[in-house]
Formats: sequence, C-alpha cells, structure tokens
Amino acid sequence: MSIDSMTPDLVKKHFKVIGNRVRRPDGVDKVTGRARYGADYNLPGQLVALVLRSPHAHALIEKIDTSKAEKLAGVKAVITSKDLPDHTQGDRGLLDILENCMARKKALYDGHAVAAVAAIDAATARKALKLINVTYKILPHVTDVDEALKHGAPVIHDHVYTEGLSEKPTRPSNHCKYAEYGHGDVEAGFRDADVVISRSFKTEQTHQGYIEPHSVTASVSPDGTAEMFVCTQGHFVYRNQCAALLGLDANKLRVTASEIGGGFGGKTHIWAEPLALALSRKANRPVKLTMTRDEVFRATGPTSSTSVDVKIGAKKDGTITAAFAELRYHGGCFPGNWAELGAMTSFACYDLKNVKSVAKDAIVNRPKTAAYRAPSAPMAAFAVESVVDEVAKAIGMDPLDFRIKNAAKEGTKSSYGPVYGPIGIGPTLQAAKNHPHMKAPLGKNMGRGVACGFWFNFGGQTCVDVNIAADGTVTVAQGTIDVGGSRASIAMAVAEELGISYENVRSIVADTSSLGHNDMTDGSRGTFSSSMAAIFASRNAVKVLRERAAKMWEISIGEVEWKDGAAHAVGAHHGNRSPLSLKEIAAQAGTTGGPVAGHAEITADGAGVSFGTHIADVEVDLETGRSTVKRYTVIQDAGKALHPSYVEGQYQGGAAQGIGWALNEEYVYGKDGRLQNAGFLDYRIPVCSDLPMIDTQILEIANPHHPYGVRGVGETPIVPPLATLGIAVTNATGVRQTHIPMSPPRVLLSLMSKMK
Amino acid sequence: MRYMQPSTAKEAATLLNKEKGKAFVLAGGTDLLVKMKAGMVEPDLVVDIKAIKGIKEIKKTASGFTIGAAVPCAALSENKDLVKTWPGVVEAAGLIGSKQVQGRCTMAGNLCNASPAADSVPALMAAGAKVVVTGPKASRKLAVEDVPAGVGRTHLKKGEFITAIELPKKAARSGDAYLRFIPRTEMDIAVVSCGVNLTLDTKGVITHARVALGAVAVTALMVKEAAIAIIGTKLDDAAKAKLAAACSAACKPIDDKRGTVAFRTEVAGVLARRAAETAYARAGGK
Amino acid sequence: MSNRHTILLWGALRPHADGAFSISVEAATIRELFRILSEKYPGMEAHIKRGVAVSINGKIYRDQWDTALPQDAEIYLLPRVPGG
Amino acid sequence: MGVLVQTTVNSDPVEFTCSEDESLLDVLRNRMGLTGAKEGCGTGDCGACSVILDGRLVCSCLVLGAEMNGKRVETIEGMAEGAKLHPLQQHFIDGAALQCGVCTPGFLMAAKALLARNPNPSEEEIRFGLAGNLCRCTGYDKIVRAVQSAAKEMRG
Repeated sequence: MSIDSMTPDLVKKHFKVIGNRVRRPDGVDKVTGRARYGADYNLPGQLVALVLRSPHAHALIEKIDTSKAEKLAGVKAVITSKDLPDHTQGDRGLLDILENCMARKKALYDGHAVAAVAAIDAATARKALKLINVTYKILPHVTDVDEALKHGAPVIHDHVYTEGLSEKPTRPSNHCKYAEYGHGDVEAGFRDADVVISRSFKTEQTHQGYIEPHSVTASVSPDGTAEMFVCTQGHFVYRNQCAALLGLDANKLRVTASEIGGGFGGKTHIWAEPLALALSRKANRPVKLTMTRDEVFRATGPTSSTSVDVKIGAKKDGTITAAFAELRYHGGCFPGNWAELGAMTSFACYDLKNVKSVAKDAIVNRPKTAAYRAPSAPMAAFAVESVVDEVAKAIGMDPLDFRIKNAAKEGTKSSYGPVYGPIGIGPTLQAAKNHPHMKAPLGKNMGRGVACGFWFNFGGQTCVDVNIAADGTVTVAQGTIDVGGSRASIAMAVAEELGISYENVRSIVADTSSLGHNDMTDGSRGTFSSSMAAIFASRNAVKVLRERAAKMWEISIGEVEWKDGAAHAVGAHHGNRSPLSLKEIAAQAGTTGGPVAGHAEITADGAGVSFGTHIADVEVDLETGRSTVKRYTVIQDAGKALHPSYVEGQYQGGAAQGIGWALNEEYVYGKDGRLQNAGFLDYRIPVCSDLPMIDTQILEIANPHHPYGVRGVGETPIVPPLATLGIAVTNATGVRQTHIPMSPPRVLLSLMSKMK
Repeated sequence: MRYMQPSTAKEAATLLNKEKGKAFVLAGGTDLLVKMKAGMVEPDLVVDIKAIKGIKEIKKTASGFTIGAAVPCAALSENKDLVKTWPGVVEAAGLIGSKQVQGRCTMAGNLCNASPAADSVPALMAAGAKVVVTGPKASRKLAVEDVPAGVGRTHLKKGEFITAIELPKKAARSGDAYLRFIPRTEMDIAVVSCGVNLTLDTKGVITHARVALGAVAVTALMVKEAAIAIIGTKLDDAAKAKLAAACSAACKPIDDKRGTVAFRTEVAGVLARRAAETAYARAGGK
Repeated sequence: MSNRHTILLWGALRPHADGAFSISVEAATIRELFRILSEKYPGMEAHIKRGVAVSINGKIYRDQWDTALPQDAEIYLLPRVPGG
Repeated sequence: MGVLVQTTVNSDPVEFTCSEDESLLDVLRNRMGLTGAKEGCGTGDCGACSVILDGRLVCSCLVLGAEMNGKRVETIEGMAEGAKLHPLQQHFIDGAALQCGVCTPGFLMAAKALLARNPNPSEEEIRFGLAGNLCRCTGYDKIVRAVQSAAKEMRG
C-alpha cells in the first residue's frame, strides 16, 4: 500500500486512545531487571569472544602470527581478515563495512580490529589475545579534518578520488566528496548587503554514548543456518549485511533483536557481528562478543568533527541578502560521510534569495563515523545560527525577530532545492517569542540563547502484523526496533483503529524470520512509519471483522459498519440486531473463515521535514570559564503526539545530548593519533546534576502524509542546542564562541584573549 | 591471583612483605579494580584489609580523630563531629567519585593511589594530617605530604600499608575548606584543586595558614608562599590577590585531556582565593 | 498528455549532465525517470544505486519508485538522506 | 582455584565459587543469572551495575565476588515484593522515566538508597544523589520527577 492512496476521509482527527499517556508494554520488565538486552542472552556451550585492536592510528599489517594463541588450551577459534574473504562482488561500500569490522591490509585507526579469539572463558580469551603477534609498519597519520584536506597530508586510501567535481582528479586524496547547494547569486547578494559577517567555526567529534555496549551472541550451525541475538537499531539490515559479508543465505540467518540500551544512530551499523559469526562458524559453537566501553569509544560510531566557514549579509531592514557556507566534515577512515547534509540543512530554516553551501568530506585516521541523531545538522546549525545572531545584533534587530522575518514558509524555495509545502519553522519561532521563558529575568553572568534547527525525517520500508486471538485480544508484531517507547504508540494506534482498549493490545518486536523486511529505527522513522503500517494493518483487520460479522448475520458486508470495537448492522431492516463485539467475532473465527488478522506492507514516504526552536539560559563563571545551564526550553512540531510523554522524552533527550556536545563532550586525540579519553570518566556526557528540568512545548501541525498527522520527532531536538548554547555563552561572556565544545579551558581562553 | 583477608594488620603486612609477585592492598578497590579491568595491573596477591579489627572505625581521640584506612568516604559525612571539625576534609573526601564510589572508596586509598589529582590529599595536607603506616616489623607515622613520591608512586616500603589517618585537634578560631575544578558537577577528576586551613586571632587576623594544591604537579603541593601571602592579614583583597598569584606561580602543570597549563595555572589562583574565603568564614572571620 | 518534466539536479549530479542545473526528461514514474537517467547519463547510475531521493512538490520520496510524476510539478533530485 | 563464598542476595542465602579476580557484577550476571545489573563501563563511571551492599550503594563492577562472605546484597530483582512493584518502579513506569531502560535498574537502586537516607530530598539532592548513574535517553527530567512523586507517595 502506498500512502498516496490515503484520501482525506482516511485521516483521523478525533481520538479515544491516541494522545493519552498509557503505560508502556515493556515497562514492568524494564523496572524489574527482567528485560533482556544484548549481553543478557546466553546459549548452551557458548564461548567468549574478544577482539585484538590496533594501537596505531595508521599502520601496514605486515604479519599476524596466531599460532601461539591457537595452541592455548581452551581457545576454540582465532580469526583474522583471512577468515572473512571478500564476498562483496565489487561493492566497495560493503567491502568498506567489512574492512571496518576487521582490518585487512592496514590498520586505519587506533582501535581498528585486527584479530579475534573465541575461548571457553574470558580469562583464556584474554590470555590468547596476548599471544597473538602482529607486526606493524607504522605509517604517517592524520586525524584533523583541515589537515587531512591539505596537499601533502598522508593519503589514507589510494583508491579514493574526490567525487562530485566536474573533472575527475588525477590523484587519490583524503578529500572524498564535494557537493554544493543553493540558488541565486550570492556575490551580488553580498554587494547588496548593509552588513556582512564572516566567521569560522570548529566542532569536535562526539559519540552517541549509549549506555549499553554492543553485544552479540551468534551461533552458526554446520548446516548453514545461523542465529544471532543482538542489540541493534535494525535487525533486518544487520541480517542482510552479515549474510552478504559471511556468504550466508539471508533466510538462514535468523536475527532476534534484544532490548536496545540506546543507539542514537550508533547501532545502525554493524561492527562486531560478522566477527562473532565468523568465530562461531570456525569454532562450531555459539559465541558471545560484548564490547568493553573502551572498545565502544575507540571502534564504533562517533560523529564527525568539523570546520565550517559562514558568511551572511543583510540589509538594515533585516532582510538577508545572501548566505554562504563551506562545511568540511570527516567520515573517519572511510568515505561515505555526510558533509552534504550539513550543507543541505545549514540554511534550511530561512527564505533566501541568494544562498550557496559547499560540502567537503575528508577521510582521517579515526574510527568510521556513524549517524548520530540528525547526522551533520547540529554542527552546521551551530555555525549558521551563530552568524545569524551576530548579523541581527549588527543591524540592531532582536535576533528572534530577525529569524521570524527571514523564516522559510510554504512556497519558499529551500536552500537545498525543493519548494516547501506547509512547514513549522514560523510557528516554532512565534511560540518561542511568546514563551514565558523569553520574558524571565536573567541573573548575573547569565546569557540567553535562542536558535532554530531543521531536519528531514524519513519513513521507509515497514510491515506490521495484527493478529486477533480467539479470546479477542490482539497482538501487533512490528519489525522496527523500539528504542524509546514505540511499542506503546503502535499498540495505541491499533487500539484506536479497532476501537478496543489499549490494555487488550500487546505489541512485540518480531524477529527477522517472522516478519517481512523493516528498515532500521533511524531518520526519526520508528513511530511515524510503524504507526502508519499498524493503522493500515488494523483497517485491513477491521475489513475482515466486518466480513465475519456479515457471515454470522448472514447479510452482506456493505450492511456492516465498524464502530467502538464492534460490528453494527446498518440499514432499516437490521435495527433489531445487537452489535457483535470483536470478542464475539473472534470466538467464531474458526467457523467463519479461520484466524482474523490484518497485515500491511508499506513504504512510508512523506515523513515531512521538521523544525524546532530552543531557548537556553546559561550562567558562566567568568573566572573559570565554566558554564551552567539554568533553564532550557524545547519547542518543536510533532505533527500529532501519539504518546505525549515519549514525544517529550525525545525532545528532552535530544536536548540533553546537544547540551553535552555543546559544553564538554569531545574526542581527544594525542599527537600519536591515539584516542586519550575512551571512557565515561573523561568523555563527559551530562550527569543528572548538570542539567535543569527541560521544558517542552509540543506543537501539533498535522502532517498531511500520515493518517493521524504524525511527524518524526526523534532527531530534530539535537540540532539547535549547540547553537543555542553557543549564543547563550556568547551573550554571558561578551565573546563570540566559535569552538564546540565550549569546555571551561576554551571559554576561559576566549575571555583572557578578550582582556588582552 | 590470590585473595587474602587477614584479620590483623601485622598479618597483612607479613603477607605483603613475603609476596614475591605483585601484591596490592584492597580497601575500597575503586582504583584497583579499574586498573585490573584495564589490564594496567595484574596482581599475584590482593590483600583485603577490611577484616582487620578497627580499620573501619572513626575514633575521636584526645589529639583529634583517627580514621581507619578502610572507612568508606560516605561514612565520613555521617560523622557529625568530624563534619563539624574538619568540614574541608570531609567535603574533599565526599567529592571522590559518585555515591556508588563513595560507598567503597577510602581516603587512604585515595592517597596511596598517588594520583596528583586525588581530592582528599590537598585537604588532608592543609589540615596537617598524618598517616599511621604498619610494616612487617614496626609502625611509623608520616605526614600526608610525605606519602606520594610521584605519579602512582609512594614512599611506602615493601610490606608497608596505611592503617589509619590521623587528623589533629582543631585549633580555636580555625577553619578549613577544599575546592576543586571539574567541567561537570560530578563524576570528574579534579583539573585543579586547592585545600586551605586557616587559624585566626581574636581580631580576625590570620596567624597560621596551610595551602595545598592538587593536579598542578606530579604530586599535590604544599604552597608555603601562598600561606605567607595571607598570614598577618584579614584576607583583604590585596592578600587574596597575593595568595592567588603565589598559587599560580607554584603550579608546574601539564597539558592533557583534562586541562591546559594556562587553564590550571589561572584557575589554581581562583580556587585558592575562593577556598580561603570559605575557610576564613568557617574560622569565624568576617 | 506529455510526460515531459524539468528535473532539477543537486550539485553532485550536475557533473554527469555537463554541469546543467536541470534536464528535460520524459517519464511517467520515478522508476522510468531513473531508468532513463541511467541510460542517458551513465555517471548517474552509481548515484541511483547508492540512493537518490526525489522531491515532488516538496514531498520527498526515497523508496516508492512507482510514484507518478505529476504535470507541472517541481521535481528535484536529492541525495538519499541517512538518519541516526 | 577459586574462592568459596557464602552470602545473602535479596534475602536468600547463596553459596558460590568464583575466581579471585571476578567482580561481583560478573558473579551476579554469570553465576546467578541476575542480569538486571548491567555493565555499561566496568569502571564505576556509569552506575548501570549499581546494587546495595550492606545498606550502601555500590557499583558491583568495583567489588570482588571474593569479598562477599557474610554480606547482604540487594539487586533490582529483589526490589518488588512479589507482583507488587516498589513505588519507585511504579512511578518510573507511570512517569515515562525510562526510554531504552538499560540504566533503569541502576537508577532504581540509587534512588532507593537515596530515599532510605533522605525521604524528602530536594530536586538538587535528587540530582546529586543520582549523579553516579548515566542516562543518555531522557535528559533526566522525567527520572527526577518520578523520584519526587515516588518519594511523596512513600512518605504517605
């Protein structure tokens, strides 16, 4: 079914279940310790796997001698890249994924896997790792994005040539991709401006920082079947990629997703899963591989560090005449990052006549980057919103009014190309202007920041089964991972459609052998697309229920309506029939045609773009450079909040991650190219006492492409915080902040430079 | 690895002394277990001292307080006498790690781990605390500042371990305070820290002062010049400026993942001034 | 009725169309559009394989290739956006 | 080798053998099947493995199993009384104070330990009392509110 078949009469506006704050189905399991996460699965006879990782940022692997490790009693398998032959048939992107899981000829970053062992226990596996002898030839490395793009930088891959230039370069380089967006004539626009401001910004690399380390339990049988229990944002995608890399048939690899202890994009990529499968295949026993926190930081999922130049010109009346940005991002050690998304999102909030954004992607000797909640957008928003703030002040206009004046609206040609339909940037800015937070007095050494942000959102492939049991209770099986409470929302949608109570609907996440393909929970698609599929599946089930009622009444289906969880016979001569409840129809299912179910397989395009505006008050200790967030407000359009608590939760969680990024989180690399803070002690994510309550305001501007008007909400909340806090700290200190995170040493340095 | 839980200090010292491999003392274990997990240390013997009689007790004595080496830091703030007498020391110990870590970690362990950033150490130094060291043959006492020898090294000999920390009797009109700088509000290691202990005369003039800095050199530093800068003053602005300057001048820090040389040097002075203000107020100065 | 459309290209596709910002293509659906683009502009095939999204009057289609290209619509090709 | 240990877990007498360098967390998870405590870091920096040991909140990753002789350990599995959830557990569900839930057992243990010592904590006391537990999903807002409402109910 396509959502384009959705006519206006299918759109629902009045709800009984939707919008309530029901209890989540996985709640009791999660508060009692029963819920099973990745590392909580065990299989009979399972071995413990550990991974040997490169201590070097860039090195040729000349030789790996595993013979001593193999001879150690209790060691059942040792693998290197030789045990992972290339099945990718020329698909370089897939080969990069494999090479990231296990180094082939070169170690490309500190933490890159070079070998792995499976042994009867952890102590034996640890001993075995020490017995593996790797001969490295250390190569020059580069970890900084601007350095990597310079001529003369060590070239990391000799097969990578800059893509997106009109002429193919003659030499390989670390500059893997070029792209530009925009329209109009920016040079002319700058000439028309009364004020032009240019600035350069940097942001450091951050990690998604999910609390649950990656863990996989894999079992490969000699008959070619395999099963895998794993924490992932997308078990179908994990299955497809692992099967392709291991040379298995996808249907024979059954993947069960565990409860997931946070992902935020970091569990959209496979990291150690192929290693666990290869070890299991070699040892012929189940293998459990759980990463340590150190491994999570060194070898999985950080986002990009960036270097961004922004130039904006405006007239004194507050009209932006031109805007330009060059955004340089790195993707870690492989191509495939998204500076482009920074370029696309950078000016997306504004209605601009002349705009250009240029994206350059670099390759560096750091772990392969992964998506992190609205990938690439927060850094671009930081740079652009900071300059927007500065330009507004330069022409003597309130920055929020300046934004409102220049905000994109329906009919605006977006900076990334297409013309906008109905969008919510104006309403979120207006809501910010009217919010009591904006009028609250500020204390000493405090500054207030306001910034807005944009994200695309998407839908993708989704399927859902709604099965009605003989007693009239309902199970809904979804295949999109529940990361933040979507099982509750999906069950609510089913209850709403069937007209029964939420308590009579149980939702589960089905394994890859029990349901058709589902895309990952990313792109803010989980609730958007699964609820859509669940609604359509329920409507299909209702059709079956009406048919069954018609049979029971011996009338035609056209004479049966579904209302309030029951079939009603309609028409003049059926007035005396009492309704048949879902329960009554289910009880007769065996005699009316068999089990009652509804299914939907959809591609949920049309998620709709999303905007948010944040307000923050920050107090800065001017003698130490330390910033404290005193008040924080998130305003965002949700389309329709199915379960308001979980929408608020997305707003609050995204904001908190953004606050951490803005103030303290960063990867610190030494001159030797080694990561120096691979742990929660020195990679400083916000703790409870660092944050205030995070106020939220949910706007509901219905998405015309969803039957309930839902928009994705998960990612946009991380887009504005860097800019919001950057502006707040600027206002508190009187010094424009241009480097994220604004750690105390950086802020103090900026203050001391100002004094001089 | 072997695990032993002796019931006397003598027995513990003998075990540590006799061990041919690598022997470690386990009190709270909040540093030792982290190092074991990271593979930084691989003990052959771990001697758990928590079963030694009296080692988990806080005793008020005629000459001050004796705090057993295995007293978890969380227990310090539960001792009202101690909090009233040495608030700076208790606050410093209370800053080590989370509530979870507080339930286990000890001041003696904090000292013996010999990190230059240990929170309790500058406060203990400012307070003039001593440690009781038990060895296989005899016991001895050392000033706290004489325990660390460098990063991760102490002046304790093989077989020796700390059984107690002794805090002196509090002088009349005296007060102590400890401040550290961390980027977050909790869970961080001090980037720079300062302990101050002051005694005033009846007019509010400082007669004695001890100022110690943490995380600005290979070990915590006693800064005599800082003390001299404020002795004889009522902690007026000029004295505070001199104090800050003396502290900044004493710093020999490094650039690392937690802070820069410039930052540590500057903030050492700021913290010293603020800690001195608190100590001065606690001593009854106005 | 003509199925001829002006297709707007994002930066990375322009080099494969001699630098043009837009091209004229006759196609009824996204699928047909992609087929014709792959035939006519060989450099675009790799992009389409990796993922090209189609914005039709501002609504972004990533997957639904059967979608009809309506008359007088703004049709913009964009990179397929990932998420976190 | 190994050490034989007799201890009490959630009021039950328990006997186990563990290796000398094995953490209490590994003993709970791997030898007793009590997987409610999670290893988020193994270094005492995240609090996901929090348990209450002789009345004090600790990270079970920073305690040796060998130390457990004669101790009392309380884990998340012992928090509810049979089918009746502890007020903290109920308020975490009702207040949507969890998203992914992996930090939840640790938070509940920490909150229980906090309220045992301070039945009427201020927001600031709650925030500092829970500062040893990392949560990456919620921004802590709903966690703090759930502890406030549970504390109110428990005070009666």
